Amino acid sequence: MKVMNLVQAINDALDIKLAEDKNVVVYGEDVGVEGGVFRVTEGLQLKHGADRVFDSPLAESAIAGTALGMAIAGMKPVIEMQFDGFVYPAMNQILSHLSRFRNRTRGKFSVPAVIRIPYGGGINALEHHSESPEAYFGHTPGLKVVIPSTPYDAKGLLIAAIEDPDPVIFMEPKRIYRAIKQEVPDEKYSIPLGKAKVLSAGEHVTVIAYGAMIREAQKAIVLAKQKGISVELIDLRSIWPIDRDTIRESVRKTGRVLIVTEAAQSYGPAAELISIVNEEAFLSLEAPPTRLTGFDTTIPLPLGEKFYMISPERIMFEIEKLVRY
Amino acid sequence: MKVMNLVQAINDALDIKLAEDKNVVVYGEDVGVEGGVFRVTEGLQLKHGADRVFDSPLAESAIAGTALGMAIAGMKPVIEMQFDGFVYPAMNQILSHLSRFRNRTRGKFSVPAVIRIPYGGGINALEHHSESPEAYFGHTPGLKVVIPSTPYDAKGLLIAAIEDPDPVIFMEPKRIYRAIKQEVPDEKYSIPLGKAKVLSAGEHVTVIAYGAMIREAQKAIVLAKQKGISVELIDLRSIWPIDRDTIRESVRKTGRVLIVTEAAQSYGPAAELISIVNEEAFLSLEAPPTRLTGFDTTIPLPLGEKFYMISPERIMFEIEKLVRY
Amino acid sequence: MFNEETLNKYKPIDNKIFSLIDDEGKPLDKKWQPSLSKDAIIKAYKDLLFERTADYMAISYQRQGRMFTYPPNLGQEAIHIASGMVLKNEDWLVPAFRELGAWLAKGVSLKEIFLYFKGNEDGSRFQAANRMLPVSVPIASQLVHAAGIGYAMNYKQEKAAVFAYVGDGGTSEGDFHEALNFAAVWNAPVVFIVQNNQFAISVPLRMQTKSINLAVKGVAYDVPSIVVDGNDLFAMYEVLEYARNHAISGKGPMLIEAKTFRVGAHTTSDDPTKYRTKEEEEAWAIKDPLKRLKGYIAHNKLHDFANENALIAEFKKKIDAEFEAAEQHGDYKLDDVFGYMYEELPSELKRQKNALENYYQNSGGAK
Amino acid sequence: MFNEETLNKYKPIDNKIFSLIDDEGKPLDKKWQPSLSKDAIIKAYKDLLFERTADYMAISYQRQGRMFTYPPNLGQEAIHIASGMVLKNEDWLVPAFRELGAWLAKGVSLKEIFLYFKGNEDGSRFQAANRMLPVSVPIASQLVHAAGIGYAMNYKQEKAAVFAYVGDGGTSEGDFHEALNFAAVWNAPVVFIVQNNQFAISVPLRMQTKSINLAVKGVAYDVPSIVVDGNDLFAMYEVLEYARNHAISGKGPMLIEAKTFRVGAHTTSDDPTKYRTKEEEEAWAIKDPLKRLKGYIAHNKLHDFANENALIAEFKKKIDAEFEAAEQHGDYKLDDVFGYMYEELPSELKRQKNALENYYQNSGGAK
Ligand SMILES: Cc1ncc(C[n+]2csc(CCOP(=O)(O)OP(=O)(O)O)c2C)c(N)n1
Ligand SMILES: Cc1ncc(C[n+]2csc(CCOP(=O)(O)OP(=O)(O)O)c2C)c(N)n1
Ligand SMILES: [Mg+2]
Ligand SMILES: [Mg+2]
Repeated sequence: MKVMNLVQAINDALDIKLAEDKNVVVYGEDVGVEGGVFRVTEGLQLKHGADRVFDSPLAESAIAGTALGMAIAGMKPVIEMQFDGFVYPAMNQILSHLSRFRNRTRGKFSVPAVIRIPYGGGINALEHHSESPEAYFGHTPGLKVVIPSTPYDAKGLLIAAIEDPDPVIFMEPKRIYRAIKQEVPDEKYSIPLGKAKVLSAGEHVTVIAYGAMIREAQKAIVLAKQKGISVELIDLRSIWPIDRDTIRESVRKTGRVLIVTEAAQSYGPAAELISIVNEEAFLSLEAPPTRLTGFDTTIPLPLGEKFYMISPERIMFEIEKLVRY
Repeated sequence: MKVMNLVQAINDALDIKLAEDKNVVVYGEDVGVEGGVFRVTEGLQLKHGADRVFDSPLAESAIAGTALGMAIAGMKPVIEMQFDGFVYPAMNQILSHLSRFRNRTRGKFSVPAVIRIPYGGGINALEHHSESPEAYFGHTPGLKVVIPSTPYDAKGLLIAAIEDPDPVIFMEPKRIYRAIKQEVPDEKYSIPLGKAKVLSAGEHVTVIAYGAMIREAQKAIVLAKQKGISVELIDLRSIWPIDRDTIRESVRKTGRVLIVTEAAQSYGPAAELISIVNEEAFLSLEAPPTRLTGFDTTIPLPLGEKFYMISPERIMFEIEKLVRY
Repeated sequence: MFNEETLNKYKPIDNKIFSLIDDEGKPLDKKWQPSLSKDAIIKAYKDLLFERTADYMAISYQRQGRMFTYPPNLGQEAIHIASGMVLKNEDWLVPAFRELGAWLAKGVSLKEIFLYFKGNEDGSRFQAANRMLPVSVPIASQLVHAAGIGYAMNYKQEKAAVFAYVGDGGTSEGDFHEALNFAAVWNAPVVFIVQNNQFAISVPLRMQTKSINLAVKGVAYDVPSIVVDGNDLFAMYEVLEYARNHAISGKGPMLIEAKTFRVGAHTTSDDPTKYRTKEEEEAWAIKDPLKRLKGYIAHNKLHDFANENALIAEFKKKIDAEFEAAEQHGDYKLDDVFGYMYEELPSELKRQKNALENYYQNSGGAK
Repeated sequence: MFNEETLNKYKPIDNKIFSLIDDEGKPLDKKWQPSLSKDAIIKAYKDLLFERTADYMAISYQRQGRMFTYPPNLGQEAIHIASGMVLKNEDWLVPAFRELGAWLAKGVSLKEIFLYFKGNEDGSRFQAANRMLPVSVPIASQLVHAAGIGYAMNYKQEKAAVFAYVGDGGTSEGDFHEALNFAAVWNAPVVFIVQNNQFAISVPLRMQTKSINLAVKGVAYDVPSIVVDGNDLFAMYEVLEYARNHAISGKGPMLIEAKTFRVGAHTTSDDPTKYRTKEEEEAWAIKDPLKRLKGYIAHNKLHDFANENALIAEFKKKIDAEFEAAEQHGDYKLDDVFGYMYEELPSELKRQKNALENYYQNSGGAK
């Protein structure tokens, strides 16, 4: 076992799949010689060859659309969108084609492609470099959407995503790319898509989060403990499909739930989770299911992030309100 | 007053604004000589000239992006996306630019453009011609999203949208383009954006819907009445911002709410409305706020629509479940 | 014969059109001899006639309300039949939506086409057609798929070409640009075929682009490009055959502008009298591909047309049988909505499907 | 002088580069005389020196952690300074993100630029710059805005041009294609300027496109296009001046490929040694635009450079003062997050803002 951060764990997963399956290719902007602007693909071109790990021209629609072409011709492309905000030119290909080719052709063609997207704010970046577009994908039938929050999960989920016969949007919380280190097994393993994980068991409140918000929630839980509040933390991991069982079980126990996501509030990810809580645990609710989310504003430039980004204190504030309700 | 259907009412609104304001232009695919594939812009080129009502090349990203250019240069473009499914190539321009130019430039430039999109299913069409993409826009900060359900509202809301200083996505329920006729005043009038409308008052259940689902809901209300159930029907009209006041008032009264939308369920419009109901009327709830929506599937081709489209009977079924809860 | 020299000498900017027979079907160059056998020519003629007959029948089924829409191929058939002659089983066909004759050659059944335009996805399964993609409705979006398939063919060292179609209107979309660029950079074996039928629904070509023709657009990517007479079966065949060889021998993509005219409506819901003139239609009628091919055959006495009515009657019977088969195709089931979204039905979709089934069980039959 | 005849004779496919002075600053054609006055040339030189100094200072502020990123302009300044000389107050500037000298000429203040790269949207307000758009981060997406502005200029019968910038990498995006096509069809007065600095971050031009140069891409739209020596201020000036006149006199768009080299890193977070060679950098160093302009001035004895150090010191003081002003700019407020999304703050945003304010009031100061 090596101690790895998220970047290394993802690189490791790619390396393993490239070595194991000749049909896997990795491409996108600057992923070759450069190894990606976050160094996620570092060393892979040298090791696996420039026909398997390569730079494409600067055009996201074609990056996504050619991945479909490769996939239906028997390959397993893993493509990178350089930043969250640059997936938008590829929306037509993702929404109209990658997600639908299997259904459209009644299963004759399938699209086992993975779209990797570093996402989220809090990294002091230009506009379009801090977006949380997961709800757009979660609302698109035919996709699976996965977001790891730890190196261990990142490796196992990415391997599962690459092996999945359907298109997977794999979103990487870039803010914690190097912030979290963990022992990660050397060998190949995979974590089933669609399963949430209870990170800490608790009695009074359920907090549901994913990606970089997990770390903030964990800090909030420490604050809560100091006040005698016991929090159950669920790492969703899979944005679609959603693990209703884990949510149901937890909220039926606690009766109170807080959803924490960075994405804009209206029609955002938290709204879906609140609906599921209503569907699964209405009679257990002792307080309104609550969301703490990004605002319905553009994510501000770095100096404005202090207002936009969700702090452990703000999470704690909402937890207390829920408990006091 | 003339009796008009939705197509005529929208045409009338465009005609009035074209006549009144030289900065208004109307363009898109086939909107000129052809008058649009739904005939919404019929006669307008002849009347207002080919520099004001015209066909563009076949490229939605440019149609949306050039509208931004015109708008910041002082014009008021009203563009048409030929069908719901063809707005996706324009997503980058809409999500990254039209919605954000005012904020990005701290108010120096604003984008008073309107994007008209015929939307929704139930019209026996090819794939990509029956989509309900409103949640994508509702989740995008910086936009307003409007959906009329009657000719009267269509005219008044479109005029308000064109006069609005910010970008408005104006979605037209094409399924009822010609199905509903109504007296519409000849003169100019406008209906404020962001205000829902209570279409019928009721006691037992609140139904929230918009667009073509209003008509189905109205049929369901007749069925409900026969069983002694009194339904309050809210036509949302504005998808963003949402009129929380009207929703709150109604649900506090009825304690039961059903949301009916055609769009895919997960991360869809109904989820946002359920969250708002939780935020605004939790303590009044006597049954779980319920959603009746499209499935998380591609909208099927015409022969499959009988399963996908929501019938009055299905609405009634959910109303009864709510009342019996 | 169209060969490397012809291509090297050809400059799209000169706006010459590659054509082999005149409007009457006579060779433009008296020394020219078709590279096709007599039998192949007669077969091409019959296939063209079949496509046209199928089109007329489809239009009339649609008028009877038995299909919800249909996009006629009338006038563009030489492009399709020539494509079908060139396409090998191992080649890929990436359609737009107006290439019926090519699809049939690839193994698609008319039953499937009819089923599709009746509104059943089963019509896109293309059971017997190897490497044939479904119709692509979002204009030009299919071209990037072709570039990706081309990469895969190179990567897997398969000698197979990708035939990708788009209309004149489609050349305005960003995906056209990105696809040609990727294919060129990747040296992908893609033959891009622009069916320039002069209109994108109601929008005439001159409002679509200012370029002198559509083939010049290939210059932007260093993709060899040519304007071909799309109503001349021989010209189309020679160029496509050349392009296929060019592609599979490692020389990368080609761009072919097939100049033609959409004789019918855009689809059965369209009325072209709104946006084009009788004169325009008549000028193109002279160039009808069926007429020209028939002219060639007649001049060279390869075939007599005495039995044509019988042939058409036979075609109609066959087409009717296919339509009948489409009508007899099993009912659309709930599983057809849910069952193909993913390889395994996810729990969330099970839930949604169960809810609907539960409703059906409790609603007393109402849909 | 660059004139219509020069343009008409020019064919991008021949891959000639329009250049006026050699690497030492000597005229390539002895008979050539600059159309610029001596004062204008000296001013251009000083402006170029100023841009370069500002760039170096910016890079060092960034290294000190006082800005979060910065994209250097080093080596590309002749394009910017020439643009600034040609741009009139009524013209529009549609930037990509690497045209500092042009922005300054348009009236943008360095304070604003610094503010932007400190992470404050106030830096995109461009208070004193008429018709100047903000930086466009999504590559090439700004080009369609330029086409729309061009339509508006025609519609309003204003004689004003639109100068729109993009990088070599940006020419691969679909929006590049759509913008050039719309501008051409609309005969919009847009001057498209491709700064071909050989790289898109780490990706060299030969992996971006197979075309012989980037100007040939204009052929696809019938847009007159030319490759210009982007490190030759005189060449850039003449072509841009011509293009502006071309545009505003109703002749429509032009496409200018300015061939140059990004001497610095992509941004301050990038390390070019990973993907390019010393030799490559040295080959381009010889073509440095400042050195060449200085050479011209020296050969013609228009100016002596005795006071250059003093001049640079003066520039540095000025730049420091601007940076200081950016540091003194007021605090970022909550209103800056919410206040500019719409003309009027919608109720939903009020609600969200109130919730945060409520938290601040009750949290005892914690953010
Ligand atoms: C992205 C997109 N936008 C708009 C449409 C609507 N539409 C269908 S066919 C068509 C015109 C296509 O013209 P062309 O590419 O010339 O093909 P043709 O129909 O002439 O064969 C349009 C605008 C679409 N299908 N996809
Ligand atoms: C749509 C989009 N994709 C990716 C990026 C990330 N990115 C920023 S700059 C850049 C390279 C741009 O290269 P070029 O157009 O040549 O301009 P240069 O940086 O060389 O001036 C990339 C890929 C982006 N900003 N926008
Ligand atoms: Mg066409
Ligand atoms: Mg570059």
